Amino acid sequence: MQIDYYIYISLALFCIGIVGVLTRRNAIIIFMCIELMLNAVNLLLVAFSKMHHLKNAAVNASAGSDGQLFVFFIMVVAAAEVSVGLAIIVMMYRNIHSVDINFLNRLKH
Amino acid sequence: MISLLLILIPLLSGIASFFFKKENAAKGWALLSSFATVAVSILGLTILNKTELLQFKCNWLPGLGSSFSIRLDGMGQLLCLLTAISFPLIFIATWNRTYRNAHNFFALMLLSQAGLMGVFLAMDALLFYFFWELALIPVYFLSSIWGAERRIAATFKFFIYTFVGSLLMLIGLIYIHSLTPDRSFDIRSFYAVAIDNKTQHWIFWLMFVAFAIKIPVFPFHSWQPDTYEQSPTAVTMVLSGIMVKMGLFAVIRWLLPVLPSASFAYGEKMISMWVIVGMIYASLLAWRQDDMKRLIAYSSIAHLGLMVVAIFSESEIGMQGVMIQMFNHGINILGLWVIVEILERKYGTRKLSELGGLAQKAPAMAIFFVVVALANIALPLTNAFVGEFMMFTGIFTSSMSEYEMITVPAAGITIILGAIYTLRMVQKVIYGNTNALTETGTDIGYNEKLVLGIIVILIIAGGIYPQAFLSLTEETTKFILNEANIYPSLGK
Amino acid sequence: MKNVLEFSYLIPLFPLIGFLITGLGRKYLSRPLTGIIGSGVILISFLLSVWIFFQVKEGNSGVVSYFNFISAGSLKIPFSFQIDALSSLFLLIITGVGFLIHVYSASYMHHESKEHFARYFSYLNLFVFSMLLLVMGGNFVILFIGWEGVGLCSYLLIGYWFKNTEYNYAARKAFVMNRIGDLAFLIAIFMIIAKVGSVNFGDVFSAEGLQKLAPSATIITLLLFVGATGKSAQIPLYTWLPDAMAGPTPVSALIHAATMVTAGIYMIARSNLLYSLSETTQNIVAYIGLATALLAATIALKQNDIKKVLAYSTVSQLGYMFLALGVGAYTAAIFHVMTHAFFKALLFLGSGSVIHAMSGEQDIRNMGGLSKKLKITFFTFLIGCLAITGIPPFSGFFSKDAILLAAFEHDERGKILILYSISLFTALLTTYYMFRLLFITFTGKFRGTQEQEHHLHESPALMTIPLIVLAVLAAIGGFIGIPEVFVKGGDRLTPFLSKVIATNHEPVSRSTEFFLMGLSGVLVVATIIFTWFRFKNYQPKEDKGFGKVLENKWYVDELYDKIIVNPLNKLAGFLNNFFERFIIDGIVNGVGRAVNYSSRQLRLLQSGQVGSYVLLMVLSILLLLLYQFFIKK
Amino acid sequence: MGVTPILFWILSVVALFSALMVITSKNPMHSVIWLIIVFFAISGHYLLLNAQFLAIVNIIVYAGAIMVLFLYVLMLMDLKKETEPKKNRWLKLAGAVAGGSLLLVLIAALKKADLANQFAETRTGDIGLIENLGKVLFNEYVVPFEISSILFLSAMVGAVVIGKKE
Amino acid sequence: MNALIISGIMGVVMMFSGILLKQRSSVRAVALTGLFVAIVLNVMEMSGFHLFKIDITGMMKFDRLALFFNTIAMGCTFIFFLLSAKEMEKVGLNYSDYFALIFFILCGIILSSSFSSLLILFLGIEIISIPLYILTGSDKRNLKSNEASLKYFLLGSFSTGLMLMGITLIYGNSGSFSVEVIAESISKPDVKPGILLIAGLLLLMFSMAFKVSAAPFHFWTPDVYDGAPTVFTSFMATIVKAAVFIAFLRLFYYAFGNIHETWKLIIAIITALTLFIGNITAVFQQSVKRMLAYSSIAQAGFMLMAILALNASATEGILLYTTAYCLATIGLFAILVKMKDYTFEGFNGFAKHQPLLAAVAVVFLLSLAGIPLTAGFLAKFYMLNAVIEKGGFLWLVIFAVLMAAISVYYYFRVIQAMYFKEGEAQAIEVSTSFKWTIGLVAALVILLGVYPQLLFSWFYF
Repeated sequence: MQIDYYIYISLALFCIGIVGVLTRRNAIIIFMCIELMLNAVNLLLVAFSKMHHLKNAAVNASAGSDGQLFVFFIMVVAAAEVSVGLAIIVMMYRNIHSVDINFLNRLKH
Repeated sequence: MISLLLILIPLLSGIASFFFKKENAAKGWALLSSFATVAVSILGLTILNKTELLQFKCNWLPGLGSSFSIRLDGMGQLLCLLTAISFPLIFIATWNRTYRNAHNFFALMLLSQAGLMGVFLAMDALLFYFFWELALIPVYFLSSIWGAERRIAATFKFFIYTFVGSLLMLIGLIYIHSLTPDRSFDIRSFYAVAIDNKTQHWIFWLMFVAFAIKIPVFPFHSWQPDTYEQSPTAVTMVLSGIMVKMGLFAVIRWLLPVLPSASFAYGEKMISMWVIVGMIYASLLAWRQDDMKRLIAYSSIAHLGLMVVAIFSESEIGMQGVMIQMFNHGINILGLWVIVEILERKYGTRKLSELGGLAQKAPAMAIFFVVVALANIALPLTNAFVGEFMMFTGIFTSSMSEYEMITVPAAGITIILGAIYTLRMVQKVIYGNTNALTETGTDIGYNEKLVLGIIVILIIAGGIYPQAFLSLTEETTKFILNEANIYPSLGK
Repeated sequence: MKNVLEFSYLIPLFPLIGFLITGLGRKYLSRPLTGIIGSGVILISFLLSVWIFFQVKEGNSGVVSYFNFISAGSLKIPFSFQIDALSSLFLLIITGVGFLIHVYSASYMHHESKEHFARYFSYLNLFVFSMLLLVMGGNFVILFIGWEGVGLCSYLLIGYWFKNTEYNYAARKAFVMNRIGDLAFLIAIFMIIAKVGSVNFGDVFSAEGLQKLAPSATIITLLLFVGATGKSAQIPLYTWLPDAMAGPTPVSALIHAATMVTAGIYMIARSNLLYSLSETTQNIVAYIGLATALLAATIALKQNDIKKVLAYSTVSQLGYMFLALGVGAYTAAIFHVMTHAFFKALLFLGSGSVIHAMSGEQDIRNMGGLSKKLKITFFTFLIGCLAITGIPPFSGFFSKDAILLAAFEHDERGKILILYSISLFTALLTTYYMFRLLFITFTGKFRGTQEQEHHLHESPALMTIPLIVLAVLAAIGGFIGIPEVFVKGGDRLTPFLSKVIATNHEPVSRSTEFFLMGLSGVLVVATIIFTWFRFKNYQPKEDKGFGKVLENKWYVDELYDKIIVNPLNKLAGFLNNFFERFIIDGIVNGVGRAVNYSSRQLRLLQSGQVGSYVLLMVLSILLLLLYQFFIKK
Repeated sequence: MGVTPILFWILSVVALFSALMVITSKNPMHSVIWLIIVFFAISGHYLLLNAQFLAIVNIIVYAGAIMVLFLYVLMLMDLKKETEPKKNRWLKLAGAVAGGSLLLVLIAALKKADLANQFAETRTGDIGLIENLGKVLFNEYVVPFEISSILFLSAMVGAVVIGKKE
Repeated sequence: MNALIISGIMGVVMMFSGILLKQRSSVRAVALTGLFVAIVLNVMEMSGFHLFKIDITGMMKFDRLALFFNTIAMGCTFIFFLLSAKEMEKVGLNYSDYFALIFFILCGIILSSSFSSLLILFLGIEIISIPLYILTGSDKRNLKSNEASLKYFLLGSFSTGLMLMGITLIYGNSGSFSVEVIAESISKPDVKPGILLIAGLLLLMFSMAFKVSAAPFHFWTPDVYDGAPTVFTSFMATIVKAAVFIAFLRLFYYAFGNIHETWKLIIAIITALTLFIGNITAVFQQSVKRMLAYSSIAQAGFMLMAILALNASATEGILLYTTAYCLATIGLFAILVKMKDYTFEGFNGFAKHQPLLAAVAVVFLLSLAGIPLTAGFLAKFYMLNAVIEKGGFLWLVIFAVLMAAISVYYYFRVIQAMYFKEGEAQAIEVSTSFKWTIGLVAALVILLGVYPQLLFSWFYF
C-alpha cells in the first residue's frame, strides 16, 4: 500500500482529534479525542515501520520493529495517563459536580 | 597594589559597616575608611607612584577572555583622587544629620565608592560593566530609603533609565568582544580591534546612549533633576560630584579610542551641535528654578555638556581641559551641595523664594557660597576657569572642528546665562533683607567651615596652578588621542 | 644679574596682601587700623610703581614671566608681566589715584560698622590688585584674568549695601553686561590662539604674528572692541554704568570713573598694532565712540541725580577716548585717560563730599547755594568742571584738544568735518551740563530741608586733602602733553609711549591748529555764560516732551527689556513649564504607561478557558507551519 | 484491484466516519461507542499490515481496558446529553476551521515529500509477530521496558493520592 | 545511571515509608539521606564509578552535560527539600507519597537530561508530567488546585499528542529513534532534509516549547503555577523546567544541530514572543506568586536563546542560567510559602519584620533581574554572548535587553514593598536552620555571580 495514504489517513484522524479537543466542552470527551490523536499516531508508526522493513529487510531482518515497539510503549503511557487523568476528572467532578471545562475559570489573567 | 586597595578598602569596610549597631560607630568607621582611601590615593600619586604598584591583574573568567585587571593611569589618578577626597568631605559636611539605620546608610555609601573606584580603574570591559552597576545599585537603595517623599518613583525612574542604557552598552561591549581576534575583554584588545565603519556606527550609538543617559545629555536628562531633588543630599553629592563623571570617563576611555571613526563621524558634528542646544536649554531652565537642587542639577547639565563637546573635539588641550574639569566640577558642585545641605538643615527649605538676607546672619557661609558660586561661573583664578578656557580653546582650535565660529559662541552663551542664574541664586539666598525664616539664622559650624575651607582652597589652588594636574593627565591624553586618531584607522 | 623688573610682582602683591588681611581679619581690626593697612599697601605699590616708572623711563622695559600658568599640547601660557611705558603709566594712575581714594574712603565710610568697613577695604584692595594684573599682564590671558577680576570687584562694590535689592540688581546687571563683552573678548583670544598659537603680546604683535593675523584682523579687533564696550560702557553695553552709581561714591570715583572703565582703552591701545591693520574696525570704533559721547551727553543734560550726571559724563568722556582710538590717536586717548582720571575722580569725590554734607541726599533739586558752606569742595569742584570742559590751561584742555585735533585730521582725510563738528558739539553739551550741575548745586539758595541745612558742614581733612591734591593734578596734569605749537618738545607723552604705540599722524598747519583751539575755547566760554544765565536762580520744574525723553535716558533700558530680557524670560518659562514637563519627561513616563497599558490588555489573553488556550495554540502552530513551509524561502 | 486496497479503503472510511461521529455525537455514551469502533478499524489496519501483536494489544488495552474505564466513569457520573449545554457557536466554528486548515497545511506540506515510490508492505513481513517483537523488546528495549515500570508506579501512586478519600 | 537507579528505588522506598514511619520528620530524613546518596553516587559516576554494568547504548548517554546537570538538579532538589519540605505537610495527608512522586520526577529528569533515543525522551517527559499532574492537584479540597491540575492534564496530554506525531514523522523519515542516526541522516550538507523530518521537528519543537512554557504555548503556565500548591509550584517552576530545557537543548543540539539554519528563525520568533508576553504580562500582576509564574515564562525566553545559539558558550550558559534561576526562584518561593498574603501589599514593611529574609529576597530578585554581582547577570550575559557570537540575531538581543529592563520593573516592586513602603508585616515564624540555609543559598548566588568558574571547573571534570 502506498505510504502517503497512511500518512493522510492518520493525519486526518489526528486533526479530527484536535477538532474534537477544540469544539467539545466535556472533559471526558476531550480526553477521548486525545486518545484518538494517539491512535492516529500509532497507525502511522506501524505503517512507517512496515515501510522501513520493506526498505531494509535485506540488511537487517528486524528492521522497522522498533516502530511497532514504540506503539507498544505509547499504549503503556496512554494507559497510565488514562488512569491518572480519569482520577483527576473524577476528583473534579466530586468537587463541582460537572466535567464542563468552561467552569474552569477561577484561574485567569 | 595601590589600585587594589582603592577598591578593597571601601568594599570591605562597607560590608563590615552593615554589622555596626550604633549610629556614631558607623559614622566614625565610614569616616575612618574614607580617610584611609584618601591616604592611599595620595600615596599612589606621590611616593608610591610606580607602575608595578599601580596595576593589578589576575584571572577571572578565562572562558570569556575576561580578567580582573585594574590600573591607575593619569586620568584614573585624578578621578580616583576626586572620589577619595569627596567621601570624607561628604561625611564631615553631613555629620550633623542623623539617619535611621545609619549603619546601612554608610555601608551603602562605601559600597558605591568602591564601585566608582572600580569604574575608574577597570582595564577590562566586563569588569568595567560590573563596577558600573555596582556603583549604581547602592545609590538606588540610598535614594529610595533615605530620600524625600516622592523618592520611590523618582529613583525608580532613574534606575530603569540608567539600567536600560547600561544594558545597551553591554550589548556593544559584547559585540566588540566578539570581534576581537583573541576573544578578549581586555582594553588593549579593544583598542587593537579593527571594526569596519558600518558596524562602528551602530555600536557607537548603543554605547553612547548609555553614557549620554549617565552624563546626562539633553534630552536624556529628565531623570536628573528629580533624582537630585529627591535624594538625600549626601547621595546627591555622590551622584552629581562623581557619578556623572562616569559617563564622560567612559566616553574618553571606552568610546573614543575603540570606535574612532564613528566618534569622528558623529562626535564633532551631530552630537556637539545637539549637546550645545541642550546646554542652552538647561541654562535657561536653571534660570527658572526655585528649588536650589534643581537649579544646580540643570546647571551641571550645562557644564557637563561643554565637556562632552570638548571631548569630541579630540584636541589635546581640550581633552586636558576635560580631565581637570572633571575634577574641578566635582569639587565645585560638592561645595554647592554642602551649602544646600546647610541651608536645608538650618532652614528646612531649598526654595530661593523663601530664603534671603543670610549675608547678615551667616557671613562666613556667605563668603564660601560666593566663592563657590564664582567657581561655578568659571571666574578667572578659580579652577573652573582653567578647565573651561582650555576646553573652549580645544574646541576652537581643534582640527576636527569646522563650525567653531558657530559652536563656540553658542556654547559661550551659556557662560552668560551661567552668570545670570548663579548670581540670581546667590542674590536670593544671601543678599536682600532677612525674612521670618532666616531671621533666626546662625553661622555655620566648624565641620562645615572645614569642608568648605578645603573646597575653597582646592578651587583657588586649581585656579592659580593647574599645571600640577595637567602634567598628571598629559600622558593619558596623548595616548587616548593617539588611539582615537582616525587617520590611520579610516582604512579599517 | 637678573633684571630688577623681576620685582614688579610686588606691586600687585601688596594689594593682595591687604585684601587678605582686611578680609580675613575683619572681625578683629579696628576701623583706623583697617584704613591704614588698606591705604598703606596701595601707597607701597604706588611708590614701587614710581620706581618702575623711572626704570622704564631709563629704557629698562620688558617682559618678566614667573611660571607656566597653562601649558598643554602646543599652547604655553606663562604667568608673565609686561613692563613698558604703557603699563607703567597706568600703574601710576591706578595706584596714585587709587591711594588718594583709599584715603578719602577711610573717612567717607567711617559710619559703617567695622566688619563692613573692613569688607569695603578688602574689596577695594582686591580691585586694585586685579586692575594691576590687568595692566601688567604679559599676555591676553593674564589681562583677561584682571579684566574679569575688576568686573567681579565692581559687582561686589556696587552691591556693597547688599540689603538693598535695587543695588543687587544693579550689581548683577553690571556683571552680566560685562560678561557679554567678555565672551567676545574670549572668542577673540581663541582666534588669536588659533592663528598665532600664542597669547603673549610679544608673539602676537611681532611682525610674523601680525602677518598671520592680518586676514582675520577685522573680526578679531571687532570682537576685542565688543569686549571693550562692555568694560568701558560704550554703546550698546553702556547702561550698567549709570546704575553702578549704587555703590559708595569713592567706588564710583575709582572704578567707574578713573580706572576700571578705562580698561577697554588700555586694551585697545595695547593692541594698537593689530587695530592699525583694519580700517573698518577703526572707523566703527570711532563712530561708536562718537555716538556714545553724544548720546550720553544728551542724557546728562537732564539728570538730577548728582552722581548720574557724572556717570553719564564719564560715559561721554569714554566715548571721546574711543573716538581718539578710532582715528588712530592712541596717545591722545591715553592722555585723556590720565587727565580724565584726575578730574573725574575729583568731581566724584567732590560730589561725595556734597552727599556727605547733605547726609546722603543726591538730588540736586534739593541742593543749591552750597558754595557758602563747602568752600573747598566748591573750589575743587569748579576746577574739575573747568578741567573737563577744557578751559586752558587746565588738563582737560590739552587732552581734549588733542582728540579734537586728531578727529579734525581724520576728517580732512575724509573731506567732511563730521567727526570734528559732532565732537565739538558734544564738548559744548559737556560744558552745559557740567556747569548746570555746578550752578544748581552750589549757587542760588538752598532748597533742602531744615535739618539738612543746619547739618551742612565741610568734610573732614581726610576727604578734603585728596580733593585738593586731585584738583592740583587736574589743573596742571595737562602739562606733560603741551602741544608742539606752544612749546617745542612740550609733548613728553608721545615720545615716551612711542615704543609701544605707533604714531602715524602728519601734523596740520599751525594756523589751523590755533584756529581750532580758539574756536573751541570761545564756544565753551560762551556756553558757560549762557548756562550761568539759565541756572543762576534755578527752580525745579517738571520736564516734558523731548526733555522727558532725555530724562528717561531715551528709554534704552526699557527697550532692552522689551527686545531681549522679556522674550528670553518667556522662552525659559515655556521650556520649564511646558516643554520639559510634557515633552521630555512626558515621553519617558509615557513609555512606562504604555508598558502598563499593554500589560493590562495582554493579560486578557489569559482568559482561563482551556478551549481558547488550545485554539490559540493550534492557530499559532498553523501560522508557524505556514511560515516555515510556504512563506519563508 | 486486489482485496487489500478494498479492505484498506473500507477500514479507512469506517475509521474516519466513526471518528467524526465521536466528536459530533451529543451523547457521551455514543461517542465512546464510536471511539471503540475507531479502535477496531485501526486494529483492522494493523492486521492488514500484518502486525497481529499490536492488533490484539490494541483491542485489549484500548477497546478493552481504557474505553471500559471511560464508560465506567461516565456511568458513575451518569451525564445526560443535556448536561453539555450549547457551546459558543463561533468558537465551535473557529475550532473546526482551525483543525481543518491545520490538516490542509500538513498535507500540503507533506505532499512535497517524495514518498511516491514508498510502500508499506501489507499482509507479509513477520516483524509484527510476537516472537520477533519479544526478541527486540527484551534485548535492545529492555531498559525502556524497565523504565516504563517507573511510569506505572508513579501513575499508581498518583491515582491513589488523588482518589483516596480524606 | 547510578542516580537513576537510586532515585527509582527511593521512590518505592518513600511509597512504603508512609506506612512504616509515623514521624513525618523521619520521612523527611529518609528522603534527604536517599537524595544525598543519589547525589554522591552521581558525583562518583562523573569520575567513572558505576553501580551496575548496564548496557544502555542507543538509549541513554550519560555524558558530561547529563551527569553535571543531574548533579545540579538533584542539588537544587536537596536545597528545595531543606527549605520547603516541611511546607508539604500543609498540602495534604499523603506526605510520603509526595516525596515518592518527586523522586519519580527526578527519574524522569535524569532520563530526559541523558536520553539518546526519542523513546527515552518521550518516557522521560511523561514520567515528569504524570506525577506533576498529581502534585498540582494534590490539594484536593482546593478548587483552584483541582482546576489547575485538570487544565495541566488536558493541555499536557494534548502536547504529548503533538510530540508523538512529531516523533513519528521523524521516524518515517530516518527510520530510527536514535539521535545519532537521525543526526547523521541529515549530516550531508548537500542533501536537503526531508519534509517529513522538518514537519516532525517542528511538532517536536512545539511540544517541547509547551513543556518549557514558551509562548505561544505558555498558556497553561500561569494558571497551573498559580493554582498548584506553592511548594510544588516552586519545584516544577525551577528544577523540572530546567530539566526540560536541557532535554530541549540536547535534542536540538545532537539531533537537529546540522540543519540549524532551517529552524533557527522559528525558534527566534518563539523566543521573542516568550520574552514579550512573559515580561509585559508580569508587569500588571497583583499577586507575587502569579508574577513569578509570568517571570518564569520571561526567564524561559532568555534560556531559549541557548537553543537559538547552539554553541559552546550556550551550553555553559544554560547550565549557569538554570542553576542561577533555580536557586533564586526556590529561595523566593521558600519565603513566599511562609506568607499568608501573596499580594505585593503583603510584603509591605517586610524588611523591618524580617531583615535577613528581606535582604536574602533582594539578592534573589536582583539575580532574577540580572543585576551584576549575582549569578543571574552572568547567566543572562552568557546568553547574550552566545547569540551575539552566533551572529545575525542582533534585533533579538536588543529586544531581549529591553525586556530585561522591563523585568526590573516587577521584580523591584517587591523590593520597594519590602523596604520603602510602610506597613504591618504579617508575622511568619522561621527556624534558625531555615535562615542559615537560605542565607547560604543567597551567598551561593552571589558567589556564582562573582566567580562562576566554580561551576565550570566542575563542568570540565
